[in-house]
Amino acid sequence: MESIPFGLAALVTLFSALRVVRSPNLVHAALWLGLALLGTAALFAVLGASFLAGVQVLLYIGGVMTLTLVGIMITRRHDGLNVPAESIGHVRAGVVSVALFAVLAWAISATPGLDAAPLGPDATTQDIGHALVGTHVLAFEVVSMLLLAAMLGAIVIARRKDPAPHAVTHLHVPATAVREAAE
Amino acid sequence: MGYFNDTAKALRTTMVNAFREPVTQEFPLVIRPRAERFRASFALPDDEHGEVACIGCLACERICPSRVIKMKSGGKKDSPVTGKKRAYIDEFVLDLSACIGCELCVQVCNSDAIVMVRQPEVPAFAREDLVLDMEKLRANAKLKTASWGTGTRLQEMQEPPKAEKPAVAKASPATETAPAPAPAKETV
Amino acid sequence: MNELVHGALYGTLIATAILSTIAMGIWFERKFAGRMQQRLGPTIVGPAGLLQPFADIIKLLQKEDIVPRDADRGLFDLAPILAVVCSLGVAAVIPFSPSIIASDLDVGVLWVLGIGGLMVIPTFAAGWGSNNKFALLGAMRAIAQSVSYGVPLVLAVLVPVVLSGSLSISGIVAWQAQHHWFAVWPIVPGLPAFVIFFLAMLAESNRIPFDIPEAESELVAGITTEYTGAKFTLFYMAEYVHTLVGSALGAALFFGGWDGPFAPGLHWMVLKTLTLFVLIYWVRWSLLRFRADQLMRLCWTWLTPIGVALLLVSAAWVTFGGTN
Amino acid sequence: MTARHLPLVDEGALPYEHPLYETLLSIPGLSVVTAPLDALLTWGTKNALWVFPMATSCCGIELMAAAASRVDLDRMGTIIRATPRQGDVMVVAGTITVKMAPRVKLLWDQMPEPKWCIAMGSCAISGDFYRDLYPVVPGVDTFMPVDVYIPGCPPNPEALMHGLLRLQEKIGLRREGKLTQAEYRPGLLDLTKPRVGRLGDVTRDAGLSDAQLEDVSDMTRRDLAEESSEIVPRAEPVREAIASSSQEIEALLRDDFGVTEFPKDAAPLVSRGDHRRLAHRLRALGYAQLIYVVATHFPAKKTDPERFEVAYALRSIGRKSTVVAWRVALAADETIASIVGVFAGADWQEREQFDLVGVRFEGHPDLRRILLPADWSGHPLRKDYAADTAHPPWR
Repeated sequence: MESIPFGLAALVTLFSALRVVRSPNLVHAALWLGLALLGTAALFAVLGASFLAGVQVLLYIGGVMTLTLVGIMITRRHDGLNVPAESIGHVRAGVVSVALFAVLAWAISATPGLDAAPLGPDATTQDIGHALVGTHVLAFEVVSMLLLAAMLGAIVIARRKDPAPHAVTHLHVPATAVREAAE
Repeated sequence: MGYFNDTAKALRTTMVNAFREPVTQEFPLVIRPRAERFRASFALPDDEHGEVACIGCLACERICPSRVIKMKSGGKKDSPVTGKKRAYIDEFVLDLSACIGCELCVQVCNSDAIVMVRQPEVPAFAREDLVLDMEKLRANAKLKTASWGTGTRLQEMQEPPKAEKPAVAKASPATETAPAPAPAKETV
Repeated sequence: MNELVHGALYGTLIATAILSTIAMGIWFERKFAGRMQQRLGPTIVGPAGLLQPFADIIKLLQKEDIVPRDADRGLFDLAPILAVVCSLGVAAVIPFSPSIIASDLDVGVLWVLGIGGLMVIPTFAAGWGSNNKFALLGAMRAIAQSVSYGVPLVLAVLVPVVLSGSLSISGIVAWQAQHHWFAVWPIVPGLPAFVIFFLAMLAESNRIPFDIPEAESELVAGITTEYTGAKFTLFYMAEYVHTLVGSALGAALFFGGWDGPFAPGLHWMVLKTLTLFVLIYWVRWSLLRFRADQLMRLCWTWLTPIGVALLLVSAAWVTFGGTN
Repeated sequence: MTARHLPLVDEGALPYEHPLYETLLSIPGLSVVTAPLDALLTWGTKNALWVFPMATSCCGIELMAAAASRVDLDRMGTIIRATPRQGDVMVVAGTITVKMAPRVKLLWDQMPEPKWCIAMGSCAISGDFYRDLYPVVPGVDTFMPVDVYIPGCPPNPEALMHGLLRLQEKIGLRREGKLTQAEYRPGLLDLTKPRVGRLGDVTRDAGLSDAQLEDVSDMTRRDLAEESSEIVPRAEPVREAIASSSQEIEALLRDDFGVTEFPKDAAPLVSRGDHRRLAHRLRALGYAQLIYVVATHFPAKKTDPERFEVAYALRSIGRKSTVVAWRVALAADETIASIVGVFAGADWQEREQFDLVGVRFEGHPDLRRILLPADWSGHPLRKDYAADTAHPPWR
């Protein structure tokens, strides 16, 4: 009974993930990515991790998606957004994907405690909170420092002055005009 | 800080307005009072004998800047009412669709035979409906209120003061001291 | 299974109630705007113009459906539906009384923020899919705007979360019913947080003074420039639904939701929601539009730091000051 | 009586040939259901007429006033939408010129059905007293259907509301299948009839086909596409120089430019070769603002051949602003040096003079027509230009 919503969500996620890769239109790809992320959130919700689902929607769709769209809007010409979707190395990519899948599957199946009873659906939020600032506080802080460093780095890169600043072009006067005016 | 003050002021203004009496006049039910000289359409009034006053002198047709007036003179006939000989018109057409309401036709009419009326024509479904023929113009004279301006009034109003010119020219102030009365403005 | 039936029943009821309220909301707005400009507003269609929104909708549904030749057909058609879905979706977790709630999610606040944040996607899809420069400019502005107002919105909403210690909206309301409304006490993080929330919500539902994506005097009709008839109706409705649901959210998070003396909870919730709704329209017909950069400056240099400070204050309140 | 002026869309005569419709019609008693439904739909259509304003001149002000508090179009559910996609009624308020007309038609075509048009004021109805002028369209009904004509110059806000009420009346009449047009009375309209037939006329001039209108818009579109990418260098702002007195200017003109005559009632004549140099010199002296470039055509007389004169005026900006002006005389086939390189503001002004008078400016970066459509023949401000020179499709 529970596997039907799960399967549906998984199908939607897979299909839209495929469209993200195959879509020739960058904007379409971005929007399909949104659906794929939403599908992931639905998977979380189906599995009872409603906090993760909420965070997924909030951060990935609300934040990452929006930033992706901003990126597309401010960097691309808007009249022709088509990019070639054909990948150059199907075979190599396929091999890498299969290998990755194998490794992940092995790692998951080898994890001990898979047979344990699932966590109750209630109180996940509080548990996560306690886990984050209690048990795993060190890891949490390390990740925070990493993110802080990344953010600082991004700011430094973004604010770096261009070595050759552009002249104010609209006031530019050709030398001949000046000479003519002075005569 | 200024922005907050202005925001508060704007909010107060609109809220105060919301409880004021609206200034709207509900048009089809209430007609806003029209000014005395408001003019929207035309009429061909009758003279004192009940005949159409226009004698077909073509003055209005000639002065019209948009050339919207066309008339056909009917020649001189004996009047059936007074028995005297006078000129008549056969046809008088005024195309309201290109009229600019400048009132020049009224102003040049010496017999006050064309006046403007204060009630507008009904917006038409076809351009032809805006062409006023004699029938419609005479009906307008009966149904609608004439505007203040008639040919004689407008001419009188715009004439230069009569007494002063001869007084200056003759240079004999003794004979004509009394200045002419100012042109009558409001006689209605 | 029982929960599912409950959710479906109440969800349908709430959606119907909201949709019929916005019909009256449109009428009310036009009357109210008229009075604020010393006009009468609709008077001719129906008694006191009450039937005006219905005439509008009947007319709009009869209009020809035009899709521009070079438009992105899929996105163009999808956008208005998504807009309505997203704006109605927020209502799912708002408690209208202790029992009237479509789905009492444990993480209701996250749901509200997430679905509310999704509103940018239909806006973008409409703007980009129309293949119209005004619509595209509107979409770009909408995205830039959503990046700016999102942060203060989240910070403001976190204040009641921290104060009540619950992520579920009905939990927050229940906490307020036992203690104080957050807009009243503790007043320092509560009331300023409500102001920030209100401003961010105006920006999220594209209402004046932050209707930058629609800016009629600059962008013709913004993202809806190319929309006709039925699809425009959906956008038009989504806008009002969003405003109404936002008001309900504000009432629930900061004004104690269904809490109130003498009358049953639903009455209080409706009263509070409609008060905020009227407030939004009062602001809409009184103020001028911000420029995009002014909005961004406001959000980043004022609302975000203040929001962070308020969050710290409320954390300190919980830690040191006790709960009442 | 010939039915010359047909209703533009006679809905009663439209063939509904869809089989579903036929089947439905054969169901007895269906009209009991459909009639109230139809009435409801008509009611909705009538009571939510959103206006798409096509306001080009003074009537537009009255249109705005009609939406304001005193008359308040919102009372009858009329609001003003800026996009044609959401308008039901296009209110054409103002003179429509030949260059504007294709745009008006384009916007009209962009409006979704069902749609209506109101011609507000004499200019929209008939072209008013400009209707014989070369650039004016003699009534918008020459190229698009008009449902209601509101006379007046301009009609007051109440008249506009009256027009909208009449439109409601017309919508109702059409639904009931009644004829809404006046009885045609031949001869009445010959008075101000434009020289081409109108869209609703059976006898409509073939010259006014949609294809031709399309051509005109295509032409202007192409015109835009060809816009020159060349950037005119902007001249350097001269701040230090102080404008000279008129004696100094006179001395300058006399000594450096060989001007001998300084007429009392006109600007001095400068030779064609010196003219650009003079502009430079004056700019360096502080005359930084170009006031006008005006060309005049003098037709051939018995004694004089045909010639042109181009007049320029500059102003020095500052507290003691002074003006200096000069003229350049040209023979019929001569060109004049453009001063766009000296004053960027001369760009459009020179284009306008080229467009209307036909003087060619040598060295202008983009000498095209600016006010008239690209396919216009002749230069209308020439004294020998015939006012009724043919311009398709209106004349």
